[in-house]
Amino acid sequence: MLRIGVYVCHCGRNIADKVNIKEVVEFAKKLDGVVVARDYKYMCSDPGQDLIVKDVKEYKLNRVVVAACSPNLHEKTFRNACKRAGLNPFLFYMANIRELDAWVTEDPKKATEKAKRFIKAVVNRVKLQKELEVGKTKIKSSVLVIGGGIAGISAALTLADAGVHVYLVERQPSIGGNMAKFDKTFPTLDCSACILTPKMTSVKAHPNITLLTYSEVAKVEGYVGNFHVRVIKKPRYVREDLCTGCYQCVEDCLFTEPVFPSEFDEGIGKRKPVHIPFPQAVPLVPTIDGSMCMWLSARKCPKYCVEACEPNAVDFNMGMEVVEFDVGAIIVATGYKPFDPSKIPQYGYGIYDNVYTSLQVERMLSSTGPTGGEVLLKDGRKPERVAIIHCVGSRDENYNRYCSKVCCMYSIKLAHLIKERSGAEVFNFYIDVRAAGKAYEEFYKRVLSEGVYFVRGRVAYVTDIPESEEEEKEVEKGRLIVVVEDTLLGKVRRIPVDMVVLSVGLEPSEGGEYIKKVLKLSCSADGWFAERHPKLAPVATNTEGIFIAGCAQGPKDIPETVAQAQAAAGEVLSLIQRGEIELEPNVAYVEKEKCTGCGICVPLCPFNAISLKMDENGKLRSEINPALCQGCGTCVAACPSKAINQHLFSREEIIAEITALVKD
Amino acid sequence: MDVEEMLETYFERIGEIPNSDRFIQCIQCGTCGGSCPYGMGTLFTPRRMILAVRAGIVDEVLSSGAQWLCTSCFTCSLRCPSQIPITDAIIPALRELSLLEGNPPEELAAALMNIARYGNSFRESPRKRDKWIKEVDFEVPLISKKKKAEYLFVTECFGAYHRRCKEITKAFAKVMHILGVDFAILGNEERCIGDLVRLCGEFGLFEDLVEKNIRVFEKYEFDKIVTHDAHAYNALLREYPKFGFEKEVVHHTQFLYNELEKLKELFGKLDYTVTYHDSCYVGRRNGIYEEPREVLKAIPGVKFVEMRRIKENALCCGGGGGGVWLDSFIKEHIKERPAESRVKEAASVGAEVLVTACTLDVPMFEDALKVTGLEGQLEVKDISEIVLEAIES
Amino acid sequence: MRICAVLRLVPDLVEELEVEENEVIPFRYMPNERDEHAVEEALILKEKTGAEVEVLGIADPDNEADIDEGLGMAAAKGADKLYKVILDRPSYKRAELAKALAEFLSDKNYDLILTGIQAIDSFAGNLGGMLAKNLGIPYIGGVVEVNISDGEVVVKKELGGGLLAEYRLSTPAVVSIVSAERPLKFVPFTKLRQAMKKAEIEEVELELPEFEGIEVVRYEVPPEPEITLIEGDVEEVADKLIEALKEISVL
Amino acid sequence: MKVLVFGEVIDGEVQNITYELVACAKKLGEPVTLITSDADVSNIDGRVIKVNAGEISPWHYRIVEKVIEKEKPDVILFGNTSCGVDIASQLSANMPVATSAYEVESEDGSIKVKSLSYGGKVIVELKLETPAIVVLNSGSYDAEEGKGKASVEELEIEVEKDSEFIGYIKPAEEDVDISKAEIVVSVGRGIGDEANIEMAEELAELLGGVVAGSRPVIDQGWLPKTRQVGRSGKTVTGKLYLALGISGATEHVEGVKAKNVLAVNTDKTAPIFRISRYGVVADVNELLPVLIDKIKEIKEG
Repeated sequence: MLRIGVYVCHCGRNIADKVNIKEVVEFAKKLDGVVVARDYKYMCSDPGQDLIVKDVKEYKLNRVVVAACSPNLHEKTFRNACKRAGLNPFLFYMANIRELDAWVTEDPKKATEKAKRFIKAVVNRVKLQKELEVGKTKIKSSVLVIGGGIAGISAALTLADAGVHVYLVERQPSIGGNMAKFDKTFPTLDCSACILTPKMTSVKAHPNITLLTYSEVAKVEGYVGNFHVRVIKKPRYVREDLCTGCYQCVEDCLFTEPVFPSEFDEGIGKRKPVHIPFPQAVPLVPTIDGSMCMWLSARKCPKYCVEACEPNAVDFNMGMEVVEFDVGAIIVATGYKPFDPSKIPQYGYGIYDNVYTSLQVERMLSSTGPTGGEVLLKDGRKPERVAIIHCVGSRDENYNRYCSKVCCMYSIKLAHLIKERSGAEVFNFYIDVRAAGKAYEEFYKRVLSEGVYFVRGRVAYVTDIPESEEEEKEVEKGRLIVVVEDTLLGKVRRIPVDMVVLSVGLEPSEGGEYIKKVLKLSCSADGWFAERHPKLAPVATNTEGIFIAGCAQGPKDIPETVAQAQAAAGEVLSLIQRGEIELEPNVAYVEKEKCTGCGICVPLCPFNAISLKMDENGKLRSEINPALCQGCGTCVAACPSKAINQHLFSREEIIAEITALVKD
Repeated sequence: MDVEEMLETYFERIGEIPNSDRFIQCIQCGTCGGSCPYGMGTLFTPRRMILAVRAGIVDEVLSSGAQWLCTSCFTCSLRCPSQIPITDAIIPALRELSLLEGNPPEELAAALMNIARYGNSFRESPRKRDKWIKEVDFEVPLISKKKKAEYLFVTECFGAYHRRCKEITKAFAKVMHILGVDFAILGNEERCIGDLVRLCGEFGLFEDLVEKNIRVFEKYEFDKIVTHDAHAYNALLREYPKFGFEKEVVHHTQFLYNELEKLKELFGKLDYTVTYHDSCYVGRRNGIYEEPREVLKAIPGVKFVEMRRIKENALCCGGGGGGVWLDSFIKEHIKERPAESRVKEAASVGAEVLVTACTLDVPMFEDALKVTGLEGQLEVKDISEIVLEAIES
Repeated sequence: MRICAVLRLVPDLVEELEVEENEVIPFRYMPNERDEHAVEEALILKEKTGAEVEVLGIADPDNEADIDEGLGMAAAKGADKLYKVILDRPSYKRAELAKALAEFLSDKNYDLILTGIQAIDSFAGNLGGMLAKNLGIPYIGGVVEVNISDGEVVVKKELGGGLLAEYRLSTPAVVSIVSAERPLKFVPFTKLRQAMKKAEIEEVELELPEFEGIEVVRYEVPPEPEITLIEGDVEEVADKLIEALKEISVL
Repeated sequence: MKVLVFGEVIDGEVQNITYELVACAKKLGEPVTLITSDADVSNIDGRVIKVNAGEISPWHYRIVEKVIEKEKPDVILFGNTSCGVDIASQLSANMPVATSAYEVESEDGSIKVKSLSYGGKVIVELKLETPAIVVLNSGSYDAEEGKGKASVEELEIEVEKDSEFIGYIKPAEEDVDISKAEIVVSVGRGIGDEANIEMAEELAELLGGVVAGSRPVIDQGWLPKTRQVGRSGKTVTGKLYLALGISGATEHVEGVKAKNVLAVNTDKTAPIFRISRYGVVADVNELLPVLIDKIKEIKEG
């Protein structure tokens, strides 16, 4: 005998303004199997929940339907209420009459009718629901952190300090990420290296951290609490365990001068095939670039480096190395890459010598950079006039529609530093100055008072084609002309400058793109990793046990990155501390007798939860690992022999729901 | 009209043009104003036009005349970070208001009236549209006689009537003739395709032209349209489908590129240094950048040099958007015509021939040669003329 | 104040004219440009004084339909009333038209009648003055600006070489316009079509009286002037050039 | 045949057209010239009737009517001018008339007139019964032949006035309207440089015309914008368009509607020659000084 209770929520006025609650309740009362129907202003509130608990006991309800908001918000709440009342929480279901109805339906009459339909549908399906049990699994206490920038470093150190073992994997030869390239940081003008280097060395020295640089996460299997990770270490041809970081191999290289563009110096500095990207690198071990090394690429070198190395660390026999381990949780901190401004041809990057990206200028400003901290033009002169163009590749539907958030502040910082180092007049071209952060506005004011010009207008183009005699003289001096509509002046201006700095925006890093595929994580339309909830679960992802930190989630500055990294570490700790976790029971399962072993479902599963296994009769059958299954339903829909079904979303339940929706 | 009515008319019009809802997303960055070849000459850059319309002072924009400065070069639209259809919607709709007020610049008004009356802006008899075919030494087939052809060659008004542009028409027709292409022209049944009419905000006339042209097109059997007129190409490609016309449209640069293997066998040697001007509605608007370059580079003996402002960044000739009919109006607002800056640029990179692919370009640039005194040093030719020369050399 | 503007049709010279000895056959007709200026000036006066403007479109059975667009244009620009006057036969003799029109207008009580100073096909008289004479009211032609105050009309008349003269006339009067004070107002296509659809046109049939004493003997096409090339050394060329200037009576 | 000429006086000056009319009248028969304003009329050839009725006004047609009654002419000649047409058109309401005439002959007691009509595309030959009015285009007859010694009769004729002359409005000096000029000397890019404009101006003065230019010249700022001929400038319609160093782009030619086009260009194939009556193949800058000297000689001699 089914005894169903229906509870209609007003959600304050959110639902009640559009849906005639009274009418809906009366309607619900008349539905087959319904013994009680009620409404309440806030069903999710304590008194609302109590109402359900009381009714379950009093009316001996064996099914509960709540018509309110999206289950994403309050399914848990009401399941718990059912549990308190002694009812298996999976005998409950929600009808969403807020997001799917009241908020999107103009006509109150139609909204009311829609609400009735939804409730009828859910009542119909709840009848078929069965009691389900929640499974549990143990959590491994080690953690994988992907990405060795400031986010990864911060997360790793926080976890390691708490006694958790961390595997920190970094693609590049050294950790440090983009922050290591900066000279100073806004708004305090702290020396970037000074604050980052101690953290980097701590990572290296920490007993709880296994540092894997020049490495890629190749494969991750398993599920929350039980991930199995495979990492590939690329050969750097110098053994980390033996190398002392003496630089002798670099000095003695066949290439007596650095001739290859340095990645770390954003192409403006040069390096040798054997190189340490920067003096503070961690590990301080050279890497030999196989494509440039005359021995590795052509076997044409007397191998001076091998000769030079006293500890015999140079080892050309090194190959790929696979490292495997298990972790309970993963933090993705793959960071960002700067926007490539050559996509915007009118700014002249790659066409004119003295058009640079902001990161290139950061390298110039760095005392360990290619110019030793001087801002110089291509021909070695000091610039007298410099333009800094904001929002390059940001806030632009043609490239990236989002604001990259940090460019305003770093552009202001660069303006200050350029002026300080070169004495040049600096023009900042901006659309809006976004200086929202602690002490940011003050910093903006300070730089303004230093005499940096701010022109409100997005630069239209940079050219060396003069339009007047005066301009001709400027161009002869090697200057470029920045053309902008000064929107405050209401006038198009042509401003000659020696150097143009493009404040490029931030884009998801290539490593991030790669990890996205390895971990099957979802991303926003812009390519950044999607958090589970923008406000309430900002470091969690939709995959249990995987967290995100730093710019992998979206553009951020250093303080925010560090805060988020530490928050992610906190979440991980909270997970690990539990020791075990409950698993959602809405997983798919195979009805063995129907499965033909066709295998269609196997590659479709986004979570690698399905495998083909030989059964006792020697037939191939699909098998779903309930711990891996996230209940997405892809396999259920795809199975040609209808052998896969899903708890809480069985075919019967769904058909019952749809039937009630479409049939009068 | 009072301002209220103007605003209503304005929004109604832009509402009909795709993506105009982005109008309200303008972040006032000024990219448009800076990008505009006439941005220095006006207070009302597109940005300020949008701002003024939003503020309800559309009348002030109109009385400034700024709406007539647009050459529809499409640079602002391409660069606009909010992707606002400035060239296709914001400006033409403002121009429409001026037209409704009855006081567009005189030259333009005359051109529009001529098009309405004679189907061409030249105040020439529609019955003389095919006169050029009597000036060539081969037969140019009329579709009314042939009934069926692979290509319908649309000559458009400049190509049919303008003394200089007619030479381009003849050259291209001859190239097709030599290649043995199955083509025909509409002759006197052709009338203005109307892209400039649309860009000038005379939407009613444009629609009338479109309907009449489609009716003529439907009379005959042909596979695709080929045209050397960049604006005709644009309108047939982008606007006519909205009225139900869905034939393939090929610009003559694409045609020449597609026939390049055959052409290579015919090419003799030329001894020129040439540069190529990306016409707005071939390049920037419709993305044809490489085809004409490939054709030019394939001609033996031709030395190809690039100017600084190329492809997306190419400078407009100033003829588009009705610029050909607004010359004196525009000249009042600017120091130097873009065409003048352009021919100087071409000369400065050592080109002897400035090659274009839009009929408007040639007269605009040839005029500029006279003004800049570069006559004799630089020649302006359409790509089909160079191709024909290479074949005949 | 009630103003009437006369709008005649003339052959569209953009198109070829077929010229036979006893006949000129136009390919099509269009409104006479000077008359369009008269209509424009009438509408300017409407703006200035709030006068009522009525437009008289004149056609004959050969070109009856061609006047519609001109009348539509006038309506789109704000004319209050439109007449379509259809003459019983085509005639080149303006005196005939002037007589017939005068009769038609005699009881209409217009304060001002505006016509174009002339039509491109007139070789047998100019309408304005004849009309005034027939109506027995003052006339002035060659006018480029009209102002009205207190029942008096003050006009600016063009005398050539940039010289203007001002005259005062009492009303009713006939004024022939050379050009309106401002360029013809542009009427967009849609607006014109709407106006043509909406416009109420009163059709009037007029019988032309006979007027004797003028007769076309023949029409002919002037011989195509052929270019005479002058070449040679500078002295020679200059002499020949002077001869040429003499031939076209410039020297 | 008795011919009454309506002589025009503007601002105290007998207009050139008057002499042309007299020249025509002399060819037809015996001229009588009527002058209705005060002016020195002593060099009009033949009989002159002078009625001082103030500045020329449309109502002067009533004076003409009275004189016709008195003189009974066979033909009354008017100039195809602003004032001439005013009077002729009122008179012609009841009298045969030919307008836009350029040739008048008498034939068997009637008048044979040739008119240029349909925008100059058709010559119309008309036969008028006398008395008839002929409105003659200026430039049709040689003014010099109308000059001579006048025998002046002063008359007083009272007629009704229905309009009142207020005054003349003289054009501002700098505003030469090239579209109204009979003789236009126009310079193009072939003129070389600005200094040569002076020569063109000198020539224009000698010919009694004005200087205009094509777009490149205007753009250089060598001449004001008001002097531009072509689509984006003005249309010239006078007797002579002398194109110096102008190649004749479509946009330019659109503005050239003068009766005679005379082009000077080094390039024999220049399109300007296609609309020219005379094509002079020469370098403008070489030709101009020689030409100017020769014309000066003629004028002085």
